[in-house]
Amino acid sequence: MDDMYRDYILDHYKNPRNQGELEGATNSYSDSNPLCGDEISMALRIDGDRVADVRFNGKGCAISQASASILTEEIKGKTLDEVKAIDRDHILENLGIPISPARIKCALLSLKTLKGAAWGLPAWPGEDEAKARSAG
Amino acid sequence: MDDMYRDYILDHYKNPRNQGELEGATNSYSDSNPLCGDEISMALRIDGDRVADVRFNGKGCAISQASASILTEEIKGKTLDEVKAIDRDHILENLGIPISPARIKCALLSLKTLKGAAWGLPAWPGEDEAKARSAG
Amino acid sequence: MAVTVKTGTEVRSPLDVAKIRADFPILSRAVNGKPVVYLDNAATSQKPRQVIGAMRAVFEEYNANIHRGVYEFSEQTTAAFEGARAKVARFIGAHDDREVIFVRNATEGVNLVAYTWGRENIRSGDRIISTVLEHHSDFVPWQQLAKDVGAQIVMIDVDDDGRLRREQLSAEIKKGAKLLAITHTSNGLGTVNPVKEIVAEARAAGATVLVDAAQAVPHTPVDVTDLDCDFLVFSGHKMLAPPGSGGVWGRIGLLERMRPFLFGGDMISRVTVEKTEWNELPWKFEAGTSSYVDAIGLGAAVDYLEAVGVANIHDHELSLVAYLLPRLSEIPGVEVYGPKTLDDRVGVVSFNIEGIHPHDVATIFDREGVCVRAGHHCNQLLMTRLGVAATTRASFYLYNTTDECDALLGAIDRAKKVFKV
Amino acid sequence: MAVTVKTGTEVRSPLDVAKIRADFPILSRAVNGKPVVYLDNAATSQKPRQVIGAMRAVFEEYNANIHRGVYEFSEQTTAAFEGARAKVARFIGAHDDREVIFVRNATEGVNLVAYTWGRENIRSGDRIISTVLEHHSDFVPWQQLAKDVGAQIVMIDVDDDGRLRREQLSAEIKKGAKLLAITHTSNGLGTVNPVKEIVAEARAAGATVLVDAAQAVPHTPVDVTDLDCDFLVFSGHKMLAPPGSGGVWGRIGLLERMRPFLFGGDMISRVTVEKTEWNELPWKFEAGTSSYVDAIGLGAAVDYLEAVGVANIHDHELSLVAYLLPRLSEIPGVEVYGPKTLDDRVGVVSFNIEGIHPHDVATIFDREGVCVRAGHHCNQLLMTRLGVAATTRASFYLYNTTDECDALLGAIDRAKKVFKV
Ligand SMILES: Cc1ncc(COP(=O)(O)O)c(C=O)c1O
Ligand SMILES: Cc1ncc(COP(=O)(O)O)c(C=O)c1O
Repeated sequence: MDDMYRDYILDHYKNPRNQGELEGATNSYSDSNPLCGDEISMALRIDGDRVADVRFNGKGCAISQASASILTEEIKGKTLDEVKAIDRDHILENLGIPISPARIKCALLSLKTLKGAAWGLPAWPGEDEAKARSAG
Repeated sequence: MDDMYRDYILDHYKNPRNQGELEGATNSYSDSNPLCGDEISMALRIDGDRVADVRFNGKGCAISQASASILTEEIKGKTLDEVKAIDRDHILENLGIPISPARIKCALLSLKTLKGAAWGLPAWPGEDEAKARSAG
Repeated sequence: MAVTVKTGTEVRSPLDVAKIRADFPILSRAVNGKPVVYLDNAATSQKPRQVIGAMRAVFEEYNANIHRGVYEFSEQTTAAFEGARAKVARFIGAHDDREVIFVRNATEGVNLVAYTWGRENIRSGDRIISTVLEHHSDFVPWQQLAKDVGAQIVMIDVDDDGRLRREQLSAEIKKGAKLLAITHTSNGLGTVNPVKEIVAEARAAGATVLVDAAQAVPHTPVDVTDLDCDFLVFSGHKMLAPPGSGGVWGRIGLLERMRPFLFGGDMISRVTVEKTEWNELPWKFEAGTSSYVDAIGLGAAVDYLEAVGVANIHDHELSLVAYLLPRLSEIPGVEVYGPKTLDDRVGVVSFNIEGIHPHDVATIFDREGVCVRAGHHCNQLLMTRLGVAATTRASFYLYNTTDECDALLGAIDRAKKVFKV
Repeated sequence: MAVTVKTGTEVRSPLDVAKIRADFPILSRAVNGKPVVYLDNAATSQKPRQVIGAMRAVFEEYNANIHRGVYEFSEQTTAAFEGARAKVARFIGAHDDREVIFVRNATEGVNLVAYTWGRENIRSGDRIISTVLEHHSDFVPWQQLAKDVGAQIVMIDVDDDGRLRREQLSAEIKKGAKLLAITHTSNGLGTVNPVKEIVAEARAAGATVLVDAAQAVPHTPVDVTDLDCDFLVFSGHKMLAPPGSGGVWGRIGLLERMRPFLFGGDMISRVTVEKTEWNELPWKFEAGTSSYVDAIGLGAAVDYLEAVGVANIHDHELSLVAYLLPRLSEIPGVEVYGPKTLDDRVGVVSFNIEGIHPHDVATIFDREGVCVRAGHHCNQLLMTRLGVAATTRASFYLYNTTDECDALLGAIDRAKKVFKV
């Protein structure tokens, strides 16, 4: 646990980077994890093929919020192709802490939101494409 | 088992007493045990308050048929009140063999049929009154 | 926070907990090097060796399919299965064993009633009264039924302590309703509703009443005859029995008139191509091979609970609440949800720690061996009402101790240290 | 009777049966002073210690409710439960674990499809093709659905050996049907239908096909991808797993479009008073607390079956049929129903002894320790077709032996002596 809540994780949680609204956003997306109540919305300003700027807002557990904060730092200035190449494993590695199975969804919510924003799609290729939620 | 298939049981099974149709029957009833496929129909000629005569027809296992045969022997000449007083325990005692739980229904089908005939009811007081079969 | 239970409030437990704990093999296990402190009993309970042994005895000694076999093993298994039904019937105060239908869990129980009685009786424009305390399992089936037939769902609110708004409920009952589907005891907050008086009120006004007793039957004496409701559901796995066991109790008159739910083997009496005649109660509602080993486990669980005494278990749980609640509420930054007194509640304590999300709380607790639930507890309507996304919930059972409360308090301390709050 | 298998036909079993038997504690029990000879496997199977042990390990070592817990026990139980799903999926050749929905038994599986896909797709005037080989569990749900929506049930007959009338089936398929609900293997006679070619034919004609594989998955290799059907159901308790476990497999595209069946906890993603969003597959169809210990038992059973090899089990059963069938048919007064050859059949042997009702047969057998079934086997349509009220049925599994066949033959002898026939 002490492994999981390392100082930099808690720092990102308490002092999230790139938090807030983004003026002139070109792409944005929100997603949530109903089970935990974690929520993240992310806005990108894409300039040519690059992520010129990024902001996020969210609430939820330390893992979900730190993951989002770290991710925004990473993608700023990257090309869209580079952003689209980011996968689960990359996120988990980047977090640098052991994530138990029950918390994987928390760690990956930021990626899910980013991909929604980057692709402009509600779901993105190769991830959860079979998600078949229907309202009843 | 040797206890269960005693000679007199097998004799009643193979040579059922009072088998056949009854001329001038006043009351009759058929019942069955769908699980086993046992079937018994019974006809009474009631004269005043007495069972003047009785016949049964049936097919099924030795226990159900011997039970019916023994029962018809017993009730001939009895008053209706005496007949209506016959209960489970009496039947099981009269059979004189140990009946395992799975075979109780076989042993009692004759009683159920008799009561149907004697009361002129599809079910009779104090037995299976909650039987709530509905066809679908 | 107005917790009226003060530190030092002593409520003595009537249980010999050490003796009880010895019956639960899992309680001597360690988690992350710490003795396990299992405080997630509202989700599911642990099982005593008596229940584990009863199930194993079926498999090793006399297993056969039930009802159909004309041989000793089958008769023995059938007797154990129907014996379990008789135990359950007695345990919940049913007059007649035929009123107890074995189902997988409380959820299936509610759905059984919704698909049969519900679809046969609830029509367009009818009112169904529900409450924000309901578990999703006693809400979504009615919501979907209402949607399908054009009925209306009327929601009853709670006050800030999580107690049902009685006046609102009475007013809505007066307006008339076809059905009141209400939880006996809230799994999110531990609130116990005054079900008996509510049932009387609703039935006098012509409503049929289903009681969700999933959190009641394991923790408080429940008597369907005394409650006088129409249907009652519960889950075995929350009362020392295996998952896969559970029951619907219904008034025999209602059950008789209802069409069956699932169709197939064992629930029929005669099948022709044209039509099928149903078996007698309760088998009319038990299609296919029942989870008979789970049901036999439930019978053994009932034996265990009766030997200990459910009223004693209730008192024991309250003694733990009396111990924990004041200590918990003294911790800066801790907010407790639900009843702040010992009245009309069971051993469920929901709380949050400011600045730490419940999932992080639960993760840190886990490293201390403390198992609690973090989330919405299948109570999203209640969470919305309380204005929180999730809570941390500790829930007690007969084997929990004040030492375990201390472990919980210690884990809170640890979490606050880690998060520097 | 034209039994074409002659005495002396030797079919070698590929199994080390003595080793297998040592895994089944119940097989060393005695009944009425005689070693138990368990020949009622089509009703339910016995369980090896590996399955009993896997279930016990959950209870004693790591039990917690699944999916929701953020602590180690819950993660461990969830992993075991979802691991069991993956095993089952692989075992039946499913591409995707999400296509496997855990249900109590095959019966619930058929009902799930009938209540969801069925009620959404079958309309007045539609044709549903069924067969006289169907178990009540794959007939009554469709009969009731047909009755409710005004659809038509078309029955396919069998020949005198209990083999489906293929020409009749083809002709009816050609006329068009919304659904074909067909058993893979008959529990009453042991007949194996040519399901793969039938599915191809029916689907080419636009029908959706449900396969009842309750007697197939335990006894013969079944591969849903190869069969190419739309739905397939089976029961765990017939394949070494506990009652309470079972599965529906469905094409993911169909499952995604279907409305859920049971509503409640765990199958939702978001609940508001107005509407509910469903969870992803397969959980959308698993409401409330699953029978997760039973499912974990099913996973252990699959491990066991895979280690032995289902094709080997099939060959073993045929070796027993090859031993029993000619000997049985040589006994005066014995009539055997169903296939008289070793082709396309499993180890189910149905028969009657002239002059002795099957129930009396089974009672006498019981005193000899021989457990067989007597009755209609939930096959009343088939019994009507065969012109009998009941049969005596012996059904084999991997642990049965030729010695046990001899015990059966001896018991027949005994019965004939008792009844002097
Ligand atoms: C062919 C067939 N289908 C369905 C079933 C029903 O199985 P269950 O009772 O486990 O639901 C059986 C069980 O006898 C069967 O043999
Ligand atoms: C009040 C209440 N109702 C219903 C349920 C559903 O129980 P199950 O998941 O066993 O069906 C629960 C379980 O959490 C509950 O607490």
